[in-house]
Amino acid sequence: MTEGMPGRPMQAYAPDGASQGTAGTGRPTGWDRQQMADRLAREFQDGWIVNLGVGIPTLCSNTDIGDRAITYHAENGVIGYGPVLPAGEEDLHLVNAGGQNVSLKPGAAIVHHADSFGIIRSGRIDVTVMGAYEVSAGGDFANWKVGGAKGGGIGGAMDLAACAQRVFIILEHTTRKGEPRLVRHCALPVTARGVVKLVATNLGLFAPMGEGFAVRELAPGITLDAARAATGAPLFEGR
Amino acid sequence: MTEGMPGRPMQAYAPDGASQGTAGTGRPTGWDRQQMADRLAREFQDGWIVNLGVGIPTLCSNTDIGDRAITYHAENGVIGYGPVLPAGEEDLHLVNAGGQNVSLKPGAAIVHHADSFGIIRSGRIDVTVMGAYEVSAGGDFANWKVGGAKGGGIGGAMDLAACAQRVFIILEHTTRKGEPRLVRHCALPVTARGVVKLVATNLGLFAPMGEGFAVRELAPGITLDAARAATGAPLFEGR
Amino acid sequence: MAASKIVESFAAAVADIPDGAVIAFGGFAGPGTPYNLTKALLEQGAKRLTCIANTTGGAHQPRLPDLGMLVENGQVAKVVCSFTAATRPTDVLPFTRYYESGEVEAELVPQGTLAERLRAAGAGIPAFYTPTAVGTELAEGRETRVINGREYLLEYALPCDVAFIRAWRADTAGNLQFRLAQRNFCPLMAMAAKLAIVEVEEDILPAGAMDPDQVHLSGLFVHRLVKVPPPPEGLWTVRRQERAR
Amino acid sequence: MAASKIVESFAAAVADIPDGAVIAFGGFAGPGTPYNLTKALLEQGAKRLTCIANTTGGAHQPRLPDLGMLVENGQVAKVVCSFTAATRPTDVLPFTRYYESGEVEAELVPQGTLAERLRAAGAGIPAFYTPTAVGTELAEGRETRVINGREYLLEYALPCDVAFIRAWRADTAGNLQFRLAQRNFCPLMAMAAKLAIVEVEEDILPAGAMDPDQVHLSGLFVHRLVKVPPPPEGLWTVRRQERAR
Repeated sequence: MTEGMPGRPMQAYAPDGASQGTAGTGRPTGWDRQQMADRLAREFQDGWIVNLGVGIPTLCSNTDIGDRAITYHAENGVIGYGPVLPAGEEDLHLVNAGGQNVSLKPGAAIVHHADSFGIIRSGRIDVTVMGAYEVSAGGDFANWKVGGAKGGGIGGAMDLAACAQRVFIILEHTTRKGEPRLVRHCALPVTARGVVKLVATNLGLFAPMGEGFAVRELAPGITLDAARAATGAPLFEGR
Repeated sequence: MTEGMPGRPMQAYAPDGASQGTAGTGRPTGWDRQQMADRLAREFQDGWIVNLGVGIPTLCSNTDIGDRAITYHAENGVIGYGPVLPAGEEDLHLVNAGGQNVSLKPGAAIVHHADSFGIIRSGRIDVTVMGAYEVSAGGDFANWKVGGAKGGGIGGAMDLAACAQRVFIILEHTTRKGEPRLVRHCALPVTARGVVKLVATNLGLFAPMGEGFAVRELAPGITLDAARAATGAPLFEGR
Repeated sequence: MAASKIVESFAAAVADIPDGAVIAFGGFAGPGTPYNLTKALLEQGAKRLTCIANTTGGAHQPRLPDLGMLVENGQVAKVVCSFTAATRPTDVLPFTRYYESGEVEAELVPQGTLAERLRAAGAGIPAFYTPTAVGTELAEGRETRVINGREYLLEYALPCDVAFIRAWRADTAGNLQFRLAQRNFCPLMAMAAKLAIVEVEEDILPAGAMDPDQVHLSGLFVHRLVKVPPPPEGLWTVRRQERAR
Repeated sequence: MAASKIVESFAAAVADIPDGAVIAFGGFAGPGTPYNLTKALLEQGAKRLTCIANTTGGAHQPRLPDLGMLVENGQVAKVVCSFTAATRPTDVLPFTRYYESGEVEAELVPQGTLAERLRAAGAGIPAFYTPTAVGTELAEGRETRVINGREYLLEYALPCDVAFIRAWRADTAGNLQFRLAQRNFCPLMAMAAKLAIVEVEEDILPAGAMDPDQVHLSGLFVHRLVKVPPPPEGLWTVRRQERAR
């Protein structure tokens, strides 16, 4: 796992490019950041409009998903962007939602912020992929405010969460202290309720089912018992 | 005067290009259509954004007002248009609110209908010039529905009337039957209330004052008594 | 690969429009008007339509396919527009008779409110307040609200099933450019629609040929493109030489 | 002749901004950010400002003039933004401390709602309904309305006195073009403002040099233009070679 910062319960938002794996502990830790992103990206269907949030979700655009035509939408009005460009080749006028200098694919178009969120609110985003602090079995999630804080960082998360056709979440399965992030009810203030369809963690792929989470897939070396021990809500086998 | 169509009380909307004058009756009829437009156009101030409605108001853009910089705005999103172009020189993609093929001045820009009416509703139009059936002493006016009709023609009139900084009206002083159009209270359904600042008719220039109209100017050959006889509300001398 | 947005004929582009559909028609006094799609819909014959447009057409000669013809053809149940009658007595709208007689329903909406209701639908805004029409017959019995001392009227979004619009240029991704006054209601109607069908004046460009900064409507809102063929098959073909600025 | 919109210096462009002004700052993660105007306002010293922006800045090094510096300089009474804290723990916003301690007030607004409230102000819409934030802490105690079976939150327009924005190109009439992600909030903030001040990257063109179809913001919304000078005087000057697509 990535080294979390003390007192900051958000490894899911650690800087891009860090890699995970077995973390040198001998104990399998499952998927790394790119593998989590890859697993969700494989769910993207041909023709989808996909919005990627800051952090691990931006890694989804690195995933090779064959000849499926995916249009990546960034909240700042960039429609149809492609991979991040290396230093020296970037266009400083062109950033994605995370401020990374991306490229454009043929057929790209630019709109202003009101039109960009018009696209979001009118339900045209097939899926938004976001990081989070917590996801509940009922499909609620929290990603804008940490416990005890006066303010927070919402960005486009509430608009996307309320209006996209589907919300996919990527997060580490537990906090650095080992506390579960997949829970029965969110303890933190929620970003939206009942909207999460799929959750990728380092331990596997899960779907909120109301009373608990369905296990869609476990990462290599992760047992159901290990996943259950790390989860704050029931886990159901099968789909 | 132009030949009104029987049963149609709207000479103010007669086709463009017709001219008036003394009408061959020997009795002075005052300003013709272009003169009415000219008189109002002389009120336009340097830097104003001016919206011109269908009919006589479009003639305002023919008026020479020296070096004052006026931006003509058409409701269909054309900002900065100029004179109507003669047949053979027109651009079929470019029309003003009346469907006339106009030209563009340097600095012109195009917006869509929602942005065009955003400009209107946000109060950025310094003056809108419209035709009407009736204007009241209280500044109400009626121009969208004739008596007894089930429907009407609103177009952009209600948005403009409610939101422009000033409404100027151009109309014939009386109906073809000689009934006054400047009245104490509108008999027809109003387009907006209390918004008219100036009225140009063939008899002169008038300002609604609440209890009646102030006479700002009389057309050549028109006496105050003649104007009073043709008006359905008190006329006050002077400004 | 996503399916191509290019459709070979106007007939094919409108073939699946069902009875009862809500259709918005772009255009303002000529530019942006989907004459060819309207003609195809007249031939296709869908009935009980609700038609949204600024005007119902038919005021000028020579007459091109317009909403009024759909009314005359018995295809229309209701019209939402800013004119059910002409403002100029010299213009007589064919539609007016149908409305006055009660054969077709109409909802008369101020033009700016019409544009904003379409924009709201396309932007996921279900309702908004506007100063327009307050104090008029159109506001009678309707909900108003005083905000910062001024009275405003509550208006609802106007979503539609289908938009017929006309554009100058398109690319295969569906990105559109409108030329001059052609823009008018067109992008708003496409944004408000579940299915946006576009008649395109110029040859359709490959994706990547259009500057992303100069796209007026993202292809994300556009589903079907039909190139307007040369006359006489294509209607209101605007010759290149008429476009010189 | 109308007065020229070109102003010779950033200091002159911001000289008359009074204490207590409501100022919107364009930009999203770099592009469109009015660094030079912000620097001039730091030097000008107006106080008790209400500042509207997506973020308060200061998360990245090297740091350029930002809203957080105005806060640190004691010029800001209130901020309206979508981040009072960073989402990434590795990013620490200088502003957060001032807000947490109560020295500066903040109104936290979801980004799409922020954009729409600015757009509404510019479009003469005093209030609207949105699905965003329903069921969250932000909606507690606020007015909601069920429309077609879904609950929506009432939001009000967000007008401002001044907008600071950055554009790629301008003409003397004030027409603007933004390049790529530079557009973001910039046109909306100008439309919401009584006074829109623009820092322009390229040499200002004569009126008539810009295609009317390719104007992103009409000069009707723009009051003052200042050309960004070459470095070191000009901040965040984007070299031409970096712009090649």
